[in-house]
Amino acid sequence: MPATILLTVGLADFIWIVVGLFIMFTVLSVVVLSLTLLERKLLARLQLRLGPTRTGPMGVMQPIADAFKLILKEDIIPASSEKAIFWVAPIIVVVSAFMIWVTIPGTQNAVIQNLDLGLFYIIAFSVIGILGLVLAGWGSANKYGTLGGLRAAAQLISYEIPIIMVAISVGMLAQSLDMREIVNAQGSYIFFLVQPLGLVLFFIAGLAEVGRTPFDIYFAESEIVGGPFVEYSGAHWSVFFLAEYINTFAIAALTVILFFGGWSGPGLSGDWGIIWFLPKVYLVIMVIFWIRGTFPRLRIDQLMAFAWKVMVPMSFLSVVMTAVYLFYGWPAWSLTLMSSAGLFVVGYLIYKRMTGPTKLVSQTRIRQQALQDQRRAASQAPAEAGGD
Amino acid sequence: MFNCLKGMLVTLVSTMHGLRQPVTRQYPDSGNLLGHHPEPTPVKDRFMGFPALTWDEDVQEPFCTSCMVCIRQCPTQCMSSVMKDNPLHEEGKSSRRKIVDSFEINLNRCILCGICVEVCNFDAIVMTHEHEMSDFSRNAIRVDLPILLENGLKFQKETGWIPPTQRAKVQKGGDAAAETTAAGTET
Amino acid sequence: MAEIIIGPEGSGNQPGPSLYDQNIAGKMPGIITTSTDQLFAMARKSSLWTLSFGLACCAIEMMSTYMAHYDFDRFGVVTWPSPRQADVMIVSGTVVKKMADPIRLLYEQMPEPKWVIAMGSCATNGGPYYRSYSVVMGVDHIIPVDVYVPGCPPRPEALLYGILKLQEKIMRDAGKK
Amino acid sequence: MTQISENRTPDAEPVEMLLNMGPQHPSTHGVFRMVLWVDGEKVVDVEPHIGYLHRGSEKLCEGEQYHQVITLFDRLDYLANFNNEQVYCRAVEKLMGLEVSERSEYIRVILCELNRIASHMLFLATMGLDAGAMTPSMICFRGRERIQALFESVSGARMMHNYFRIGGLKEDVPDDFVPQVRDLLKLIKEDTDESDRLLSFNEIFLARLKNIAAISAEDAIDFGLTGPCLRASGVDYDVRKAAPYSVYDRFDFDIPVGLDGDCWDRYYLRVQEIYQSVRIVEQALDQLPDGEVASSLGRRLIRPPAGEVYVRAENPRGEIGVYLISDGSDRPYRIKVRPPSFCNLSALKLMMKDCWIADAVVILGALDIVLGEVDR
Amino acid sequence: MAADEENVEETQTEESTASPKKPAAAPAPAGHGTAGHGAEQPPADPLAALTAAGRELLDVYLEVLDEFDPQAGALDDIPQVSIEKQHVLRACQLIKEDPRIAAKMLLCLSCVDYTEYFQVVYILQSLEPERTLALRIDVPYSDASVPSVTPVWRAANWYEREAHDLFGVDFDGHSDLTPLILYEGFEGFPGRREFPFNEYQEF
Repeated sequence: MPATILLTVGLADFIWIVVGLFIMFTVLSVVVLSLTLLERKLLARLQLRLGPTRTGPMGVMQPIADAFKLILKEDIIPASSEKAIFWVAPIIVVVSAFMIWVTIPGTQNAVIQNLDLGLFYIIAFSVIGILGLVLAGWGSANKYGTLGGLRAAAQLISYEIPIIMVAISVGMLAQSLDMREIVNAQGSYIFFLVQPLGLVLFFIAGLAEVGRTPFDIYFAESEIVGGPFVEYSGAHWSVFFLAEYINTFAIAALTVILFFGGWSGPGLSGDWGIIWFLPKVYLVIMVIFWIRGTFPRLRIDQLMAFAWKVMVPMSFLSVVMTAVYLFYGWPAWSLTLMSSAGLFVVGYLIYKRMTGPTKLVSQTRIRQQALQDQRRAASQAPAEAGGD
Repeated sequence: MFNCLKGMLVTLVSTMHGLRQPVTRQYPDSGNLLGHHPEPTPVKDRFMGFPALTWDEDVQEPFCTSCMVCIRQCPTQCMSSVMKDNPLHEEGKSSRRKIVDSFEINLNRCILCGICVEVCNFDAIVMTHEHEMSDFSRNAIRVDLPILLENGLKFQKETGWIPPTQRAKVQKGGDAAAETTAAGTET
Repeated sequence: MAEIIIGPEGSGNQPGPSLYDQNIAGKMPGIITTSTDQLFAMARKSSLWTLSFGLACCAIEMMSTYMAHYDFDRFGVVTWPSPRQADVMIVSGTVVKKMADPIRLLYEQMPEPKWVIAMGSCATNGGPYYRSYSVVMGVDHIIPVDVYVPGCPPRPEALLYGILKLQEKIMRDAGKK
Repeated sequence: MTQISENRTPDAEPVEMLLNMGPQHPSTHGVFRMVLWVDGEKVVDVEPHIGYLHRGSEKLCEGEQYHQVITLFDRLDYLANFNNEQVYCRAVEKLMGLEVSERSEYIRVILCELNRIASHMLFLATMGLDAGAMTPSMICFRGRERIQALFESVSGARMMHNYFRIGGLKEDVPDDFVPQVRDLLKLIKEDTDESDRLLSFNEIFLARLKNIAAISAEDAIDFGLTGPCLRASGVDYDVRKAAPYSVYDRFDFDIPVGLDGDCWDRYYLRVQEIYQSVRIVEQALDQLPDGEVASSLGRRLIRPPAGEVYVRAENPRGEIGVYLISDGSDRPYRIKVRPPSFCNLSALKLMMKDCWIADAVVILGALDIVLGEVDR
Repeated sequence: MAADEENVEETQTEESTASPKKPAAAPAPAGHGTAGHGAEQPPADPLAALTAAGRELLDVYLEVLDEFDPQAGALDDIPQVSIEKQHVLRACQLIKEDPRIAAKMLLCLSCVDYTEYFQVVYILQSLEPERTLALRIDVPYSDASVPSVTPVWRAANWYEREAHDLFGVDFDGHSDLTPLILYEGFEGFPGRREFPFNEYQEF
């Protein structure tokens, strides 16, 4: 294999790829550590707590301690598990998570291997991770694990479709699937302004894709105690953990690249754009954590219904709108208008879907009020009669 | 939808609020760190920690006469004691004929119910504010007379403890003194 | 309760050095071992993940400890639902004979190195239920316990103190080697 | 376990999977075990197993003196300690024909209602956790922590108070009790409001809870459900109103009643009950008389006359009943507790008909069981 | 000093009289009609604690259960009726269905061991109007079986299983009497009076 790669890419490129992969691995590990700390600190603040404070100053060493401990932990392979699958599953998950990053650019040049079909490649690889989750659930010979794996398969594949559709519409806008081109195409206006619908769909589907609340169904702790990861311990488990955070970071980075102009921003040019890029990404991630700190979890059937009845049609609509806009060459604000209208439709659909119970509640309350009034009247009447 | 956003607003507001004031108390630390609530929650005055025996400062002996009331009334039977003749009584210094010779409480078993304090006729046992007594072995927290007295003395000093029966007398005496100063104090 | 684990004399039921620690120690050359052991112990003590596992009354105080006012997270203590990812098992409450086997199973499912905290007088030695026909007189009849937290139930501060004690023990054990 | 597997043969189509939840499971609220037969994600049948916290309290009570039994009652329903103490003390008082002073009755009511609030707050917290939301639990525990601090300043213990005595109280409340409670009530209202805004009408939460495990009033009565679970089904039955005990007849408060009998009704009813309890406490504080609180029995050993008595009270979880038989000695001859959660839990099989696995967790959470009381 | 000494003695005498002793004879079950009381007690009216409404209810109650030879009584202030155990199922159905009582709810099913016989006490509740009743049956040790009332109230299911666990009373017609709260393989019936308390052994 290496020989063929050498033949195609040449020695210098090959060395750059190896070095780049190494750099990527290091950077991503640091990012994951920072994310775990950020998550714990931010969640703590959302919950009126302090978060880790006792490991290092302000608890900054906490993720490092966690990482050390996890690596040193005994790694149990349950006797009844399919050992090969049990071993391979985390690797599949984490490799697919890392592979996405090969082509996600940090700035114009900070990318390991830019691909012309970058977006396509990313979406293709993100699906592979699902396989790992299913295998992990099944291989650990645990019923919770199996359930979690099946949930993961159902959930992730369903939400893959809106992601693809939105990505296509963005690709159409930029007339390219190359990530750098997409960012460069946002020179005059960022795509969020013309495609708010796309952003909302992409963000929701992205949340589901990385299994963040309210879509953390496949490892729901209070239901199936960790789902596919239930039997994993030590280093194996930390690999899943790593993959989860890398995916979160990837979704945030993609959101920024596709809709918020990536590293482009006023005042900075060239590779200094990373100073715009990272804060944007971290802001998106903080929104993800904020949502995590607020919402309860959906149920699997509600989740699937939401995917197929709201997300998929609306993402098709977004593609169609973009196509119409491009075909007729309308001005940019027309797409903004259309997209906003679409967003409104989404909002209305969600409202319709989700307010069913609210309506029930309000009906109940009205009936309840009537009943209580009636009761009070009944209880007062004899008292008055007695008084008379 | 609206309520979801309202919920997000609630968490955001609590964050903003929280940036100024998380409710967390930093338990073992006694300082700094963003200046938030440096001190751990203080125990309340009435807090019932682990029991200890009190020390009679006037006579320099324990209050306890080892009358076994608390031992029999303890729901978990975590105490035991031995009685002896009081040498100080023979010398005429003390009013107690009998005195505690050894006393043992298995604090691991204690359920902090306070019944022993309530039934004690001699104000000899108190619930201190001590509650952090974790240890590595099962019977390490089985305390005997010297430690009990030490804990009790610490508690007495910290809180300015007055024996409950005397407290009542002091109050009554105070009232009586305020009302009729001429009247002599009766024992 | 067929068998009772009895630890070394005089130390209650303390677990001996785990096999896993011995393996690591064996692979490392002498001088490095000491310092790395210390380092590992620091990592371990700062990241004690507990098994979320409430038995009885003490579980409520344990929950209080996790919550905002006391915030176990400050110590790096977070809770995981699966025993496979846990380091510490806080046995909080009365251990009933019917529950003894599951507890033991859970303990065995936890990966090394692992610790147990017996919280409250019931878990230590039966507490107010010492005369009951169905209560195990202390969880150390079933599994080895590292730290005993007395109280019924212990205040959250007492539990935090227990965690500090456990950290102390982890460091001490690492220094011994 | 053997008989479980015999019940279901794998010949039947579709093959159901047996899923064991508990005794250690994050959402079983202690040590409760349920065996679910699931068809994919659907729950086909459920078999609850209790007894993982059976401590033999009823038997132990026979070996304890009357005042020692209070400590055991504290630990029955460990979320409603004051309520348990109160019902036991009332049982013995009724047996002995004791009169309790006005002031101690009022203080008992205040503390019981505060304990009800604390218990309901824990319920809101765990309900949020079961549904997957973490923040409400923190907010509710903040309120609970405040109540517990008050309890500590009154009784000396955060949970196991041992404060009520047969015929009165252990000692009078501290001097600043009334202003302290008034301040506390404001904070409680704030906390409840905040948690309510955050969770109650959240659409996802509603979608998870509304129309789940709805049971009719007839079923609820037949299963002996009491407390919020019964009232959620629309039955206006609360012992505090139906057979007023203590001084509950002097307060003006409403009994919130649900209509659909589903999980959301059970949840929201408890939120409303917090406000009603706050009302009761406010009134009780206004009316709080002066007087002696200590038990007239002093330190004397308690020996009720031979006889038997059944006393009921409204606990946070439902109606608790104490059936006490005395033979004239210093220890009770038999104490039988009618635990509210025990009956509420026995209807689990009915409630979990045709639900999803995720619902099973929520249904159990909405029942608000306390295993210490179920198993005793 | 004398006061202290006195105190000691006082407590000790108090204690000595308070020493735990098992009742030589079981206390007379309060519900056994007029003649059921022990000789040492003054022949008080067992219905004394009943209110007027309670007496009224008791009359209705007796009338409903007329065919089973009921014996009137009172559980403190709760009207109570004792019947023979074989009629209990039919009686319960009557109590539940008769509109004059309509005890729709089974509050409590308690089993009491009087060392010579068991008593099973059903405490029942009707909601509209709010009234509480008690039904009591005697069960001899030799033949400890009672007809199950699960067909009447489903709430009885777990209560009966529990009583079966703790007292060894069989409930005929109960669908599933597997141990509910005790583990499988537990020997003896811990609820019974003769079941000993554990003696604690320090480790």
